Amino acid sequence: MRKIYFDHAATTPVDAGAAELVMQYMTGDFGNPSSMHGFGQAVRNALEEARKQVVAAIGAASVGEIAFCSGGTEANNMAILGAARANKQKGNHIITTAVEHHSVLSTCKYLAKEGFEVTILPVDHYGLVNVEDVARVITNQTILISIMHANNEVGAVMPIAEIGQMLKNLNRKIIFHTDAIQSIGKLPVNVDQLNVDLLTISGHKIYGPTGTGAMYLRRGTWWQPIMYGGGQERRRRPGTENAPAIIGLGKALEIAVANRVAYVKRITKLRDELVDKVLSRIPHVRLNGHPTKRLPGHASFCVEYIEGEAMMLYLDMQGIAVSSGSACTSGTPEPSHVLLAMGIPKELAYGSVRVTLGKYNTREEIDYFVEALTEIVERMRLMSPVAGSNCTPGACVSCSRAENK
Amino acid sequence: MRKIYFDHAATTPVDAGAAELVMQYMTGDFGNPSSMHGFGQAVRNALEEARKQVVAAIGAASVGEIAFCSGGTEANNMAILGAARANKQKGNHIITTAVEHHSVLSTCKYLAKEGFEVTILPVDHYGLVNVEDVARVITNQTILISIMHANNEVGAVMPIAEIGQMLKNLNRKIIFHTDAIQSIGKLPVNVDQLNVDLLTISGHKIYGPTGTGAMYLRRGTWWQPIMYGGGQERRRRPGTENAPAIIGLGKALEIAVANRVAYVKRITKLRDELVDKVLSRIPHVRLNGHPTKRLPGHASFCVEYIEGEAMMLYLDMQGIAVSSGSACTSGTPEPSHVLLAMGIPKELAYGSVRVTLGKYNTREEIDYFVEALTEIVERMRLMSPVAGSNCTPGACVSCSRAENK
Amino acid sequence: MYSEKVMDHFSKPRNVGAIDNADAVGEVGSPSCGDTMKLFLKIKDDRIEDIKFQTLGCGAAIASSSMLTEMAKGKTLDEAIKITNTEVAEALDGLPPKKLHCSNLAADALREAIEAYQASR
Amino acid sequence: MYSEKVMDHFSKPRNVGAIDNADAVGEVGSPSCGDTMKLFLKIKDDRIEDIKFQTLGCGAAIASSSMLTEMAKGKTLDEAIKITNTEVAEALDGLPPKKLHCSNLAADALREAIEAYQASR
Ligand SMILES: Cc1ncc(COP(=O)(O)O)c(C=O)c1O
Ligand SMILES: Cc1ncc(COP(=O)(O)O)c(C=O)c1O
Repeated sequence: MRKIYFDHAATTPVDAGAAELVMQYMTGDFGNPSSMHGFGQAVRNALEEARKQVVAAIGAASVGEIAFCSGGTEANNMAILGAARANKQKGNHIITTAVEHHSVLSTCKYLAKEGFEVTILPVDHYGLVNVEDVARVITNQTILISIMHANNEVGAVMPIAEIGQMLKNLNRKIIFHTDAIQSIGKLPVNVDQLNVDLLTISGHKIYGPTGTGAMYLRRGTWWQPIMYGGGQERRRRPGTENAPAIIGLGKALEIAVANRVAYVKRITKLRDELVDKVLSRIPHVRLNGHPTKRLPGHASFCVEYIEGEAMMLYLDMQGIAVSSGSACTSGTPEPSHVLLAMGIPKELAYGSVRVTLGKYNTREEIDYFVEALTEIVERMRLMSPVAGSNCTPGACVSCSRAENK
Repeated sequence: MRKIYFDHAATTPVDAGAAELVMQYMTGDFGNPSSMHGFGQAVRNALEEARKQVVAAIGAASVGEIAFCSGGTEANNMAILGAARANKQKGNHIITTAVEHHSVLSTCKYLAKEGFEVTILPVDHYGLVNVEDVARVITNQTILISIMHANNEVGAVMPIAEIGQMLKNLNRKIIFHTDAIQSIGKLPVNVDQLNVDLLTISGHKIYGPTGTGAMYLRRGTWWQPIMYGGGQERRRRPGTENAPAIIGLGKALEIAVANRVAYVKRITKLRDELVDKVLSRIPHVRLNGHPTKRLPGHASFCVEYIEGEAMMLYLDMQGIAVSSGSACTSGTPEPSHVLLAMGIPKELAYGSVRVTLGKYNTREEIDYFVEALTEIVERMRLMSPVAGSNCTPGACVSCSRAENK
Repeated sequence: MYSEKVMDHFSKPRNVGAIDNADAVGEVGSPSCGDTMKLFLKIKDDRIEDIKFQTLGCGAAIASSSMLTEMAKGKTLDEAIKITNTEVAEALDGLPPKKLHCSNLAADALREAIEAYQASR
Repeated sequence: MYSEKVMDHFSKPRNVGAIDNADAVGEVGSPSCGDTMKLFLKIKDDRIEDIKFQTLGCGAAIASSSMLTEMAKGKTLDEAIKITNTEVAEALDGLPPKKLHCSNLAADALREAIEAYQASR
């Protein structure tokens, strides 16, 4: 059967060049980078090259600002727990948004148990946070603000540079973190232009190895680690560095940034075609997120009168991989917290489908997908007790099975 | 130049079969195991196979007791921070030993800042902790005991089963953790025979990929996570699972356990030859650790009148990779905390060298090493202002540069 | 994550559709809670002669509906009303734990339909 | 982690050994703190005619000792006493930060030797 991968926001295949490096450093050129002998030092050198590649990719000032870790989730935990705990004598207020990834949102909520006050900002119906809203909720207790650069579920691109500028103008130090896990390699990401103190990335979203992440920590920012052990990563992240994978991450990042403009052009064009075709062919479908302030290659729809997981599985049976909600939340009966935060009614949110394009997708795959989706939606609506009934989404009776799920 | 790797306690090359699996799941068979489509589910299935391999390797009761994470250090942090914090209403006392890996010792010391009482037990001159010592320091506040199965620096094998049995006889619940990172694949490791509630392993010490670890958590043990995010690993460890590497870990573990007896026999014989030759050829060398209660393939020496790092580098120049102290601590001017805890004087501890054999080492390499070491030690002693002087190690004047390093 | 049986019923659901002039109709759920299910029954001599379903829901919900219709068809009302959601799940070789409670509602719909039918007589 | 210069001096240390009947001797450190260094000087007309070292220490300590002896040889005592540990490290193209303070002691030993020599005259 034909196989089409349209779920690049969930994960990407590792670039061949990067994968070869991983292989090389797992087997022939193995070694512990903390070892002082030749085996170890060769790995150390390659690892430090990767650090330089990260510095170059995000415009950091020096290699001392980069700490590698095991992924985006750990990087976000490090950034938020580490900055909050290290600065708790200065204040206890943290600001984030309702559409953050769980690795940010749950971490902030956990900090509430440690005595922090957490303000979770709403977003507009595009999924965007408002700069003035951020400014308005800042108090003299505010120590940390964490707002994602681009949203994984609806692709909304947040006004990070504007928020960073606003914070700079305040003339007092509030640590600003952005989760750039979805944006890096697709949008320009520069820590000075964005005016952030903490920035996090993940390998497996940019054709690098899973199990790799990096945290940028602006020099001079108070911060403390979340794990304890050896002195690796300048005492910021203990444990034998995952050198093979990190070296692969460096390579993947370098490739991603070097080819970004051409890549973006290609997948934006394909995405726009896909969106046009879906919206024109299939009735009762809405595009989620902002029409222009969105990630290239990213499309999220709500298809009325049907349920997203089933739609996703029917597509899968035809070899097409998309996601319903995000990979991390699928499997839970609740619809995406992002769509709900955007004000999309539950019954519509249940019918969401996310299509995220990547390097190897073709126009022909888009056509195949639109064909398949059209047929599936038709079939599902025939099966649906709601479609065509007088139950307009958004105006339904309240739920008889309530919230006990 | 000839290359000889004698530092398998620091890290091991990834087994070819395991490395191929990593490659396969990084590229062709990639996918996010949380994705419900075919790409994701194929990875999910392979990942769950790896979990079964861990269950089988350590005799766990079910897959629900295994959480994968990014390495030994994270596994130890999860075990200790997670158990301590989750049980702090029951008591605040933690017991560990002076010779634990930093990922245990620093974590316990950090917990002291969170209000826990930490007892750090001494060891005897073999590096072994005494069962009665453990029993004696238990109070009605004791909630957690963390003692390593085998020591990385001197190979000492701790009486874990005996301690476990003693705890069982107490008839009250004290959580017992063992760091089995060095022992798995070399000693029998069975959670029921050892009577432990928490057990941690790391991939890169057993010919598996770096950046992988696993925590065994006995069912019914109170515990909480140390990071927040998606619901992966049954809510024990958020973040996209490093599936390619974990699948490699499962394979490596399976191979290690299946071939353990033959492997141990081989490297024990080689190690014994090496020890005999070193001790008979080179004067003023002592073997650290217990003569029999030690890891197979593991030898640690203190060479009098010379400094270990320099010795290690001279060996490296002849293509031989060994370690002085452990990889994690080398680079700091302090001698190994393990050797010091064993009562070895500082000036002797500075001259330590660790040789850890592995799968591909040969008798011929042993001979080459002994030749090289003999020549290097002679040369270094000629350069040493202490050798031959009347300054007997252990009876030296106190240090003029004191402890300000 | 789904058994082969579930995938079989999901991909080729049996007895999909509505029955005009059905003798009994049962409905559970509501669009704002995810899964909604509607059952249509043709009843003759207290026996289910024909049965059809419409479902808005996930794979588990669709497969449960389909399986339920197969289990109920031909049964007397007294037999059919005893079918439980658990039996439907078992007939499907099990459902993922998360799906057991939220998507496995077909037996409820059937009971509702039968009770309404019996009450109306 | 070490520069090529360091590795060169470490692998082929210059002026290793003791000088019998040395005119001056300087010693720093003690075995229980890791690095110990002993310098032997042959002095003629306030000029260092010959210099040798013995060092128990890490790569940085051995390379610093070796480099120092090269820098000092032939210098007058007044010139030689001005050599600093920093200059030794610079001549080696730098040392790792951790090693700067604990292993780079050769200039101290030289100063000690010269001061003792000058004091004894
Ligand atoms: C915006 C965002 N943040 C964080 C993460 C978590 O990253 P990782 O999967 O590497 O833990 C993801 C992906 O799952 C993401 O899309
Ligand atoms: C006994 C012991 N515990 C913990 C660790 C840490 O494991 P990792 O390097 O996977 O973080 C090591 C190795 O460095 C070890 O030898």
